[in-house]
Amino acid sequence: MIQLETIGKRFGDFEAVRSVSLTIGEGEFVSLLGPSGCGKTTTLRIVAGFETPSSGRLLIGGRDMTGVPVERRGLSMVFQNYALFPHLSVFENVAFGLKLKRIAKPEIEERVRKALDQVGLVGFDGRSPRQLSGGQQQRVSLARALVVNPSVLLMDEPLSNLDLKLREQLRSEIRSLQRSLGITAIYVTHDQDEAMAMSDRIAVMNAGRIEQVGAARDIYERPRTTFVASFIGQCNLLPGTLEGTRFRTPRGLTMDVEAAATSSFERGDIRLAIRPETIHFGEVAAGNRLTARVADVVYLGDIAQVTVAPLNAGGAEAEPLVAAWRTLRGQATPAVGDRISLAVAPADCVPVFERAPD
Amino acid sequence: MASKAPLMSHSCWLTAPSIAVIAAVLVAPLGLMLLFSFWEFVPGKITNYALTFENYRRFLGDAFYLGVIAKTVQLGVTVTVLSLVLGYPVAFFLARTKSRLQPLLVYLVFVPMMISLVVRAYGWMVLLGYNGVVNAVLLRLGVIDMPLRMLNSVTAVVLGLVEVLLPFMVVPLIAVLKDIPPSVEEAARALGAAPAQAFFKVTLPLSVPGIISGSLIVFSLAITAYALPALLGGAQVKMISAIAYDSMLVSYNWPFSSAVGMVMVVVSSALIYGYLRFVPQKAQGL
Amino acid sequence: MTVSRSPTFGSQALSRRAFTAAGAASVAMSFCGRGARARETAFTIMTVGGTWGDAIRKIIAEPFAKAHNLRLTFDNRPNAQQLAALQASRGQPTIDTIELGGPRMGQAIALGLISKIDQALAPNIKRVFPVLRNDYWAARSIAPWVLSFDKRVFSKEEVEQRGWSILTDPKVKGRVAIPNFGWMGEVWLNSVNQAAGARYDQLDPAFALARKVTKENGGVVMISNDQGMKLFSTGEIVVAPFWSGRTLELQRKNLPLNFALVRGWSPYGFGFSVVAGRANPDLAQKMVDFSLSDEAQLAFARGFAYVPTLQGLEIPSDMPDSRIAPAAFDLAANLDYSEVVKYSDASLERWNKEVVG
Amino acid sequence: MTGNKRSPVWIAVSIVTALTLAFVLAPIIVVLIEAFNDSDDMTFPPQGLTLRWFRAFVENGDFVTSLVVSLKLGLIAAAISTALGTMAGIALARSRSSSASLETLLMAPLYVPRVLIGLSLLLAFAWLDVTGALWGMILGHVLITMPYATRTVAVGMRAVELSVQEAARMLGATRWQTFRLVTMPIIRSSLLSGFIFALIISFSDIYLAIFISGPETITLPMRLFTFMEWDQSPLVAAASAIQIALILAVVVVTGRLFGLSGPGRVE
Repeated sequence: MIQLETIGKRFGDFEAVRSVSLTIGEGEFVSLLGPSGCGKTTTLRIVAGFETPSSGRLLIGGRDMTGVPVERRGLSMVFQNYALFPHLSVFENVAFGLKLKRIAKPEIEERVRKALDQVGLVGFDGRSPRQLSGGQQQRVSLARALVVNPSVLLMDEPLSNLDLKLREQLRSEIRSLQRSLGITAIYVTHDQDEAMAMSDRIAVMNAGRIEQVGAARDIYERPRTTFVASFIGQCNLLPGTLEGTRFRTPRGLTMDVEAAATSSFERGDIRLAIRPETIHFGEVAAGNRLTARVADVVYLGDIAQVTVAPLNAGGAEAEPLVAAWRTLRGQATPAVGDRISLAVAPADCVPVFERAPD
Repeated sequence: MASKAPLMSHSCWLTAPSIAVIAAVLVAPLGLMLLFSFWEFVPGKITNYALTFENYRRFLGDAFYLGVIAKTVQLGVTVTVLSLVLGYPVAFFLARTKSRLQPLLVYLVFVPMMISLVVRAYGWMVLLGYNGVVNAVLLRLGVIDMPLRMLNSVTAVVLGLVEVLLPFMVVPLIAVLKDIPPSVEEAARALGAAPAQAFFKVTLPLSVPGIISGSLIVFSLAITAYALPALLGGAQVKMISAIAYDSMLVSYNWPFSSAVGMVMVVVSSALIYGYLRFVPQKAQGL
Repeated sequence: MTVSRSPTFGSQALSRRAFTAAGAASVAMSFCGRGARARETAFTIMTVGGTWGDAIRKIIAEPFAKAHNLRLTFDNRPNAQQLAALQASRGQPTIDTIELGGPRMGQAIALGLISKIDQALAPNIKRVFPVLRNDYWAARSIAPWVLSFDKRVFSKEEVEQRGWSILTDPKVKGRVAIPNFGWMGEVWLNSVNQAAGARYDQLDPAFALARKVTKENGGVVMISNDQGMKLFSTGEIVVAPFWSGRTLELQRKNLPLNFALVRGWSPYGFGFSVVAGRANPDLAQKMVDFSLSDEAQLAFARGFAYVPTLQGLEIPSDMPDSRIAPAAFDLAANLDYSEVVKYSDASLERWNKEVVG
Repeated sequence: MTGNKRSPVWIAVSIVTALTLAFVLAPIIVVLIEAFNDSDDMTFPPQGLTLRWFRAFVENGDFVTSLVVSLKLGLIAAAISTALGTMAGIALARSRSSSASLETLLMAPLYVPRVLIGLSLLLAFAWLDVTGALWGMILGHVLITMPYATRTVAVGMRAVELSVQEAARMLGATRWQTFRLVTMPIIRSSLLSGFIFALIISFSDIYLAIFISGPETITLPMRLFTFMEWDQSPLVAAASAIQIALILAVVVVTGRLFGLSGPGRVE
């Protein structure tokens, strides 16, 4: 178990990490997701021991890690650029950690073979890292990290130097290895798909803070902040105020919000997150019904992105919304200037904070 | 990323021994030289530690010494220009040739740099001597009927310095020229420029950082050289460094010698500052 | 010139390791082997290099070292750097004895770098002609600094009669030389000056001559013995102040050269001095004494055709070059180098400005 | 101008290059020829060939002693500067952006005129009353050779990914183990290049020798410099030829063995 307790990190005037608290359970796969510069890598490096936190405390397996050097934390790490030892063969790379532990030669051989087998690189042991493709190099790196039976596996954007197809393949391989070994993993990425596909839980980070932690579905469907809502997937974010369960935008658009979702919000300025795909086209019996003018249509293949200008009670155009029109062969998409009817279920209208509360 | 910063503070102590050596063997002696330059000269005693500006006044307030400075600068300029004129085609060739011999040729430019100045000066003496190689060849060819007196002249010093300093010009030039893709020139050609035009309008301007870099370093080395001018120039080529040397070792006027030395420090620091300032780090050769 | 790294440790490992080990071993070994000859006393002599340094070693240093069971070290360096090196190490000098002469001897005394000669340990000093010695130093031999010339250009009589001024003769324009200040120039200037009857602080006559030679008569400024030898042997110059001994050496190579002891020639003396502050000064005193002894003087004089300095020393008849007629000494300039060095700094500047500048 | 190999401009450039190379190498080649000249007066072309000047060199105790001094001094100074330069080079490579002034300071011995280093050291030793000789020379040579070692190592280190070192740490290596097992092997050829350059720079120095050498530290260039003041027999040529041969041997052998990297950034 890893516990980050209100960890902060300053570099001079720059606050890279602000009061991050996170608990990661045994065998859990947690991703730190966010744009570059959000503090996710620094957080990972604090766990690894390459950085000393300016404040807060880190516990691994219940033990305070303050003052424990990198090499004695019993962790392993996979790097974005693979970080293989260029002067050593594949075998020697994987055996490196075991040799340091003064493990007997036959056992090293055995464990290295097994590790190379796990990552599908049997027969590559004599090669130099330079003779391998990027994907193969990352597999070696993974084998090297796993062979030492670490308590925790740290991964810093391990797939971002690879092309899309390989990325998707390795993604599932890593995930299944992690599951089968029952190893705790922290995974840093800026790729939301990767994070959603692999993680038990995702911690979305922005400007040094964790804005939201939760399972992929949770985060997608119930974002807590405008940042989370917009960083993961597409989202309409309407400005406005909430009164009871009724949301009103400055230009007079009103929406009903599910009562349960409003509980943690005081009245005041918030935003309303509406995913494009939750906006229904056509007449619906219940929910928020809208009439709108089609302002723009962008054909994207499986969907068409339709920008509409909904009309408020007075018949004037209110804040625009983006909706996803599922395209079907032979069926016409709305045209610019059309008047159409739309509906959004109150459950799909999620009020979010402007920014993460301190 | 921001994460590089702490590692730096970790590893800064690694420079401590080097900095200690530099402080003790370079900075402190130069500091002492600065002190000496403000002390009074007493014949037979070197100094009596009385403060004076006399040494600087004597060096900088005398038309003769100003003339020496001017001559030194003139020599530096000559050497720099010649090095550039000879070094540019060499650098251009080495940067662009596709010959398999290219590494060997680069080596040939560098190898002389590793051989002692004394040995090379000796080679020049053999070449330029009254009955040396050049005179022998010219006599045999009938170009001259009396041997030419080439040693102990400014010409000999210039030739020797150009030979010794040429690599310092070639290194930054190659670095810069290698970074100019030939396609840039080809593009100019495609737009209708003649080869010469393409070179003068495109390649040459792009290689200016290398030219400045090489020229500054060659110039600063040329104006501070001592051993080579002493060996090839004899008594009649008096440069600033020879004035400093003579005052130090012949008349034991160490304060005056120090003042001359400090002027050299200031001049060469200014040049080096320009060199480091002007020139992309990549092109700073040696 | 790229950094190439071989990916494996394979076959090159051994050779690399061997190379590195050999390097380390050679450094280590160079530090050993020191103590081996520790029983011999170390003795260090500073002289110039070349054949001169070789002669000192063979004629004086080695016999002396043998007699006293010494391990010899030679600090050979150009004249100019000798005193600076001595001055630099004056707290704990690294040499025992230094060969001096001329202005440098004057400087060494002024700077307190050498000790007085102890007449009890070096009794031979009392036998040296008084003008060739002082409390700190005595000439072991004199190397006459004379006017050398090409016999095809001048006759000896003409040279003797015209003296130094012959250097300004338009007939030899461009084929004449004078010594650089830092080499024998300072001695020569003062000698010329004395011959002209002027004082040490009044060098105008000498400078006037030197200036005329270089500025009007195309004179070369020689910086070293080697350069002078070369200029004469290639025929680049036909007249110049030079060593008599070296002129004789060139004569033996069938060059048409001769020399004359003109008014103001210099009986330039070389002799060893005792470096101040050494742990074992008595050895150096004895070395000075030995260098002044009959055998050493004669052997050295024979080697270089120089002139012994002991009063009453019988010079064998087969060494005509080492005899100088007493009358010739009347023409010599006997300089007080303690006086000379008082004006070194000013003279050097003047030299730079008026003669070579 | 570049594309067409047969263009007249390119041919001219090639010719100028050839001539310039000949010019640069001329004095060295002449020395090598002169060393075999069977004549005392260094006439050219040589009247006959002989090895006697080399024999004279070997038989001349002073020259041999100086050769040993030069080698010893070079090896010690190069070893020390490589050690210091490696440390500094690593720090320099790792500090990246804000290190311009640090780098300037570390490279200062390259830029301060050598004659001034010699003069000021002479002043310092004289003023402090210390015996400069051996340690003074070693210190001086460490100073002038260090920048070469520092720079070669720094260039080599910049090619070493920080993450590679971090990976070693994660696998349980201490800082020292990381250096010994990972960093060192990767930068080995830079390290050796640094050492060789330091050795060569030290081996060919004349300025420090002129000003601060003592009786125990008359280096070969200094011995030649002194010898040339009095005589110039082909013995000087032979001694020079030996020096040239030694340096070329070091360059070629180590270049073969380790893949020497250049002193500058010519790649």
